[in-house]
Amino acid sequence: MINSKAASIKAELISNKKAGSYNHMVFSVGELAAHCKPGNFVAIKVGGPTSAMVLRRAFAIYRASMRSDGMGLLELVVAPYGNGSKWLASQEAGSVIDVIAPLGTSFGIPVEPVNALLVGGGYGSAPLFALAETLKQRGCRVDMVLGASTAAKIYAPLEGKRSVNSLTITTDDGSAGTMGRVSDVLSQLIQENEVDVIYSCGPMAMLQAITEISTAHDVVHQCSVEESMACGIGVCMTCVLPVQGDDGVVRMTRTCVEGPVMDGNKVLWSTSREIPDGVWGK
Amino acid sequence: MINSKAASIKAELISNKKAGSYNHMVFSVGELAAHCKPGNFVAIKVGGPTSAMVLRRAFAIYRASMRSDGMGLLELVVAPYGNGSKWLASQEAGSVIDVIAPLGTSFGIPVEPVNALLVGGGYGSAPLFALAETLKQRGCRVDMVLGASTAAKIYAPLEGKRSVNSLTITTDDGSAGTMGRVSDVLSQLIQENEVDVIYSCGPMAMLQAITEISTAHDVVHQCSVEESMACGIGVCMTCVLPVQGDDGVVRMTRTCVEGPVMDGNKVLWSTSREIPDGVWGK
Amino acid sequence: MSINFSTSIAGRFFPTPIFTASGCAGSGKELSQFFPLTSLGAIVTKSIMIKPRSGRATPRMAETPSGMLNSIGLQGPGIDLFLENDIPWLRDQGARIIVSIAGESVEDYAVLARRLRNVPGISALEVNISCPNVENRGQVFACDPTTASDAISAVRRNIGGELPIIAKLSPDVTDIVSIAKSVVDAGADGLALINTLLGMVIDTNSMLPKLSQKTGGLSGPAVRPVAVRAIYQVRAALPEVPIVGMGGVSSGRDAFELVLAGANAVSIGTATFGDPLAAMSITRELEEIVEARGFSNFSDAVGYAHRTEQA
Amino acid sequence: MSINFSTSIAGRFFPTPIFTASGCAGSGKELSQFFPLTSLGAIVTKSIMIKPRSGRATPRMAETPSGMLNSIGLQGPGIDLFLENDIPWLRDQGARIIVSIAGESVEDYAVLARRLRNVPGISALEVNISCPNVENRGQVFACDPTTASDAISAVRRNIGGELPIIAKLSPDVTDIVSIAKSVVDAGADGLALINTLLGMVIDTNSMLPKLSQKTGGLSGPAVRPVAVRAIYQVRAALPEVPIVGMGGVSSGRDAFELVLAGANAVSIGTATFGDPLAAMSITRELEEIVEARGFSNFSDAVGYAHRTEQA
Ligand SMILES: Cc1cc2nc3c(=O)[nH]c(=O)nc-3n(C[C@H](O)[C@H](O)[C@H](O)COP(=O)(O)OP(=O)(O)OC[C@H]3O[C@@H](n4cnc5c(N)ncnc54)[C@H](O)[C@@H]3O)c2cc1C
Ligand SMILES: Cc1cc2nc3c(=O)[nH]c(=O)nc-3n(C[C@H](O)[C@H](O)[C@H](O)COP(=O)(O)OP(=O)(O)OC[C@H]3O[C@@H](n4cnc5c(N)ncnc54)[C@H](O)[C@@H]3O)c2cc1C
Ligand SMILES: Cc1cc2nc3c(=O)[nH]c(=O)nc-3n(C[C@H](O)[C@H](O)[C@H](O)COP(=O)(O)O)c2cc1C
Ligand SMILES: Cc1cc2nc3c(=O)[nH]c(=O)nc-3n(C[C@H](O)[C@H](O)[C@H](O)COP(=O)(O)O)c2cc1C
Ligand code: FES
Ligand code: FES
Repeated sequence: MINSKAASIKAELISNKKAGSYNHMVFSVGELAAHCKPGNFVAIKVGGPTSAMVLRRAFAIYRASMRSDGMGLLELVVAPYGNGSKWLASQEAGSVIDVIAPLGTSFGIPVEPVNALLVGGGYGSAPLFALAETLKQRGCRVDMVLGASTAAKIYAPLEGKRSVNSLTITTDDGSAGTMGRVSDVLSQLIQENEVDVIYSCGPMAMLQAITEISTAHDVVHQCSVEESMACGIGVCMTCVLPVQGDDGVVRMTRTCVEGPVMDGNKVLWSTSREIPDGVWGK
Repeated sequence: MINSKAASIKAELISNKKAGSYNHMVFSVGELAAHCKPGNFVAIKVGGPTSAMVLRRAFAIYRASMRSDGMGLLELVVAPYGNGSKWLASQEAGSVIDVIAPLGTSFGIPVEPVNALLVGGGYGSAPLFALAETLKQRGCRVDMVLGASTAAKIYAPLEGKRSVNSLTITTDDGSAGTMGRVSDVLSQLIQENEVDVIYSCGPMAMLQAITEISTAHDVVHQCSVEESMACGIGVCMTCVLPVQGDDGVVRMTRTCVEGPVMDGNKVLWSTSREIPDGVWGK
Repeated sequence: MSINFSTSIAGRFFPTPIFTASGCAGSGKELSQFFPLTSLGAIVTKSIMIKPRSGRATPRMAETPSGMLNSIGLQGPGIDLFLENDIPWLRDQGARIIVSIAGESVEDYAVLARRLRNVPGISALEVNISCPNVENRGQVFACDPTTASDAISAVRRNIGGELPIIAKLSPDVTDIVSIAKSVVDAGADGLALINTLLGMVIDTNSMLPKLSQKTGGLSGPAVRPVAVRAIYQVRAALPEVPIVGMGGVSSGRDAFELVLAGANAVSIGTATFGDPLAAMSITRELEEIVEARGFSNFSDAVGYAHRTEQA
Repeated sequence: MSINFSTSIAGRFFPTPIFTASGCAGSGKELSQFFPLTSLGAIVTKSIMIKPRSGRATPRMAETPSGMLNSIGLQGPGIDLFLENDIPWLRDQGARIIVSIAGESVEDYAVLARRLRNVPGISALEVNISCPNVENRGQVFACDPTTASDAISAVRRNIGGELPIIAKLSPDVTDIVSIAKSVVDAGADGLALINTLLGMVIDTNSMLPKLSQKTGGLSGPAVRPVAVRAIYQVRAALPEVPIVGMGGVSSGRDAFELVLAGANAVSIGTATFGDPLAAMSITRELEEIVEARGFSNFSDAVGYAHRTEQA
């Protein structure tokens, strides 16, 4: 079933600031903020009343908080990429935006303190900072790896960095941190920090690479996947991935309701644009 | 051929104010303002970059002027009606709007002073005020009749009223001026003021009614027609009316290039949604 | 408001004329979080096949100007689990249920009809014949009058006398009226118009078709003029046959356009993806418009745009 | 830029692959005020008939989501005045000219072909067969393989060996590939895809069809997925036949999508109504994209989205 707290609201945009290649956007969402958990996402209507864009856009929740004055805030990190995200990033404070939140699953929080490694690619770092805070509160060790093609695409705000034990950065072009990909540095970090669980968010190819490493090291891997979504609420079946269920059967599974946070080791990653053999109903 | 001065420009919206049921909108258009004549219209792109509206909207030029500081101003009177005009009317000063101007024919100005009667329906009064000024400068007597369904839909700014010898107002509901239609008061005004030429702009049914009266009184009738236009520049053939040419032949004639100002007595008015008999090529 | 807003399709009564479109509301569970399913005229369930089905590989969708392409490929649990889980749940909600079925052979349609004939609580069967016929070179049933009527006859013969059959047609044909006539002759009690149009999007970065299956079905406001035309043509040719209209409806105005063309009810598809509450706001707006235009019975507005021809 | 941006259609050379679409640029006079016609690959003139034609009554158009409907009804001066006025003027401009013709009978097409066969300065003939055939209950030529090929054969027999024939097809058919094959067999040297889709808009105030003719042709970005699909299917089936693609192109990206699907040239229709300079900006953007994707010859990009099948 869909996130039981999900509701459709009009949210006022409170602030919209450039941060490297991204826009950091803050919305006033009232009580809803209290129900948002790290890993949840929102679905936003884009383009205004006469827009040619008929579908919402999904954005991971960067942070959600209830202020002491009772105002509920929802924060997103938006990469202005195509028509929808560019429209959103061009909105000014005071605009009223149509938001459905919170949606989807959230990161599982261990009851006992563990050693966690958080891995983000591009704007995929967004949901990891709120997660890091929660994990720290539970007494976990939190190390973080962020990767992107280039320095401006690393989203790592100051206050966010404070809540992690270590931050490793990789860029494809070497403009910040180590030159290379996040997967290049993972094995070493897992061993050094005796990692129990990996939390990840980023492009699918990155999640697949992380899964290979996590499996090799026998580490739990919770990843937030990003399949393109038409509805975000579980009615259209566009956002599916082959995922193994508790009964061992692999089904094409909706990532908007049974994700975006999923057990990486249960996903049948594939780049072939074909349904893998053995999937239920193939 | 299309208006030889027509050009496609980005114009800054300088001001946008409510005036009764309408918005009075001022654009900075540079040199182009010098080429705009009473009766010309402009074609405006509506809805922004991701709009589902693919066609421009036509608006009669209310006023165009070159300021002493060299700034060229273009003024429109916009009725917020459907998606396009509502979008335009909702734009704020500072917005940059895509405008093609000037387009179409203009009102013919007599070389000798004559007695002119200007008749406007709804926002159809817009182009008549600049025309009134020009006619006054040429020494004409200028009487004006404005009609609308209700008082708020009469557009008659103070400075505009100053340039006419008399102003008669009619409203369907009697909320301002005489209760009734402009056509009810025309015959009397034509006789009283010894009118030589009628200039009109408004709904097609009004123009048809005026034509009947002008024909009966043997008065010249220049009207600005409003057929729905897809291109505004003469390439699509959507905006046609059956009009008699100088050779006596009635052709389906493009009102965007051979209009919007046309000789009302040459138009075959019809409400039948059929091509009238005798039209060339029927 | 005081107008009679109910409609009937082949003798079945629906308190409002707004339905969900098959494949755009699942089996109702998710939408029930946003509104009670009883406020819909009916829920039309996602087309169900005999066996469980994985559907197509992703990417399965692409947004297009004022529309979208999909190639879900009829993912679903198969008729057994559907009857076990979805129908009882929907009955518990008190929802009016129209079950959509899809097959790959004429026999599939016959089997599905037999499985459904004695299931209580169903208002009608919608027969999705926009499916490739594996016995006929993958040609879509709905694209040929003979194969279309074969599928409908199979349902007719196996469904018994009770349940009305609504045949859902594809607009991707040269002459939709001839298909409509053939399925009505084969026993369809009503028609659903229109399914999606065949389209394709090419990703200009990868320079390959965006969907894994290359082509997909086009839906959304972009196709509304095609839906209105199809409904108008079929209503003119078959004035007595009830029509469930759909295609690009996202407002009460849009729904009213399909009603004027001849739709006795209107299904909401793609609009639900943009707004989970779309069916509710459309219901409200449509009722307002119908009343504002002076109709005291919704059914008097059905096909009203044809009145000049009748005069 | 240094890429080879030229294209050829049935042996005729065009310096750029962007054309105007028939009926969306008149005979070029108006657009020449915005840019020199020589910067177009070619101007495709409004379909001309034998006699002068008034076209349909207004309203002739309605805007739709991301598109528009038109029912101009082929208003035009007839072939005599066209040859007297438009062709010489276009020749004087140095424009490359593709003349579009339309008829109401097979004989009409034959007559038009004879009138054009010896006219100098024309690059090709585009044969618009999306017209009602008065000899066959008004059925549109392009909707049936036989009538479509009859019209094209008539042109082929009467045009002589010189002028390439481009047959323009309607997407309103069950199987566009079979129509394409039949007109190529009948002598078409190239294909133009797609003409408009049949649609309708109902005015919810008057509660009557918005267009005086009720139905009209749907064009604009809304139909682009249908155009891409049609071009892709026909290119796959007839890899050697040149295609002039059109349907909803309003940017270089859009044009590139049609090229990847298989278009050797791309015509710009409805986009010109929104922006008289559309053909120019699209030309510029397309050249940039083709170069950015690493092609040194435009023609290498044509049909590039088919490469997986070929591998
Ligand atoms: C669960 C989920 C969470 C998401 N969270 C975020 C988020 O926190 N921040 C955010 O900016 N976006 C996020 N997205 C992506 C977002 O939903 C949109 O896809 C994105 O904004 C592009 O939409 P558009 O309209 O601008 O582009 P469109 O024209 O719709 O293009 C979308 C296409 O571009 C690809 N794409 C999207 N973004 C990029 C990019 N930055 N670089 C390269 N390719 C890209 C997509 O895979 C897709 O194929 C998320 C998506 C999902 C499903
Ligand atoms: C030559 C010309 C000059 C024009 N000058 C002006 C002008 O100075 N000011 C102005 O506001 N508009 C003017 N218009 C009308 C304008 O072009 C648009 O049609 C109008 O703004 C509606 O566009 P829309 O997108 O809002 O509505 P759409 O959704 O496109 O609806 C348009 C439809 O509504 C009808 N309609 C348009 N306006 C009204 C109205 N106010 N009341 C009732 N029905 C209406 C039209 O006939 C048409 O059928 C002019 C049109 C032409 C052709
Ligand atoms: C994602 C998606 C899935 C669909 N699945 C089905 C289906 O299973 N069976 C069916 O008959 N129609 C299906 N359709 C078609 C819709 O029911 C409807 O006919 C079509 O989308 C046009 O309506 P719309 O424009 O309101 O979406 C589907 C459409 C979409 C967009
Ligand atoms: C107003 C209008 C008039 C048209 N007239 C013709 C015509 O005379 N002959 C023809 O072959 N196609 C005609 N078309 C179809 C276009 O040439 C083109 O095939 C179609 O509009 C799809 O392209 P687009 O989406 O870029 O407009 C016309 C289209 C429009 C919008
Ligand atoms: S996005 Fe619609 S089911 Fe997941
Ligand atoms: S509006 Fe296109 S020709 Fe007049």
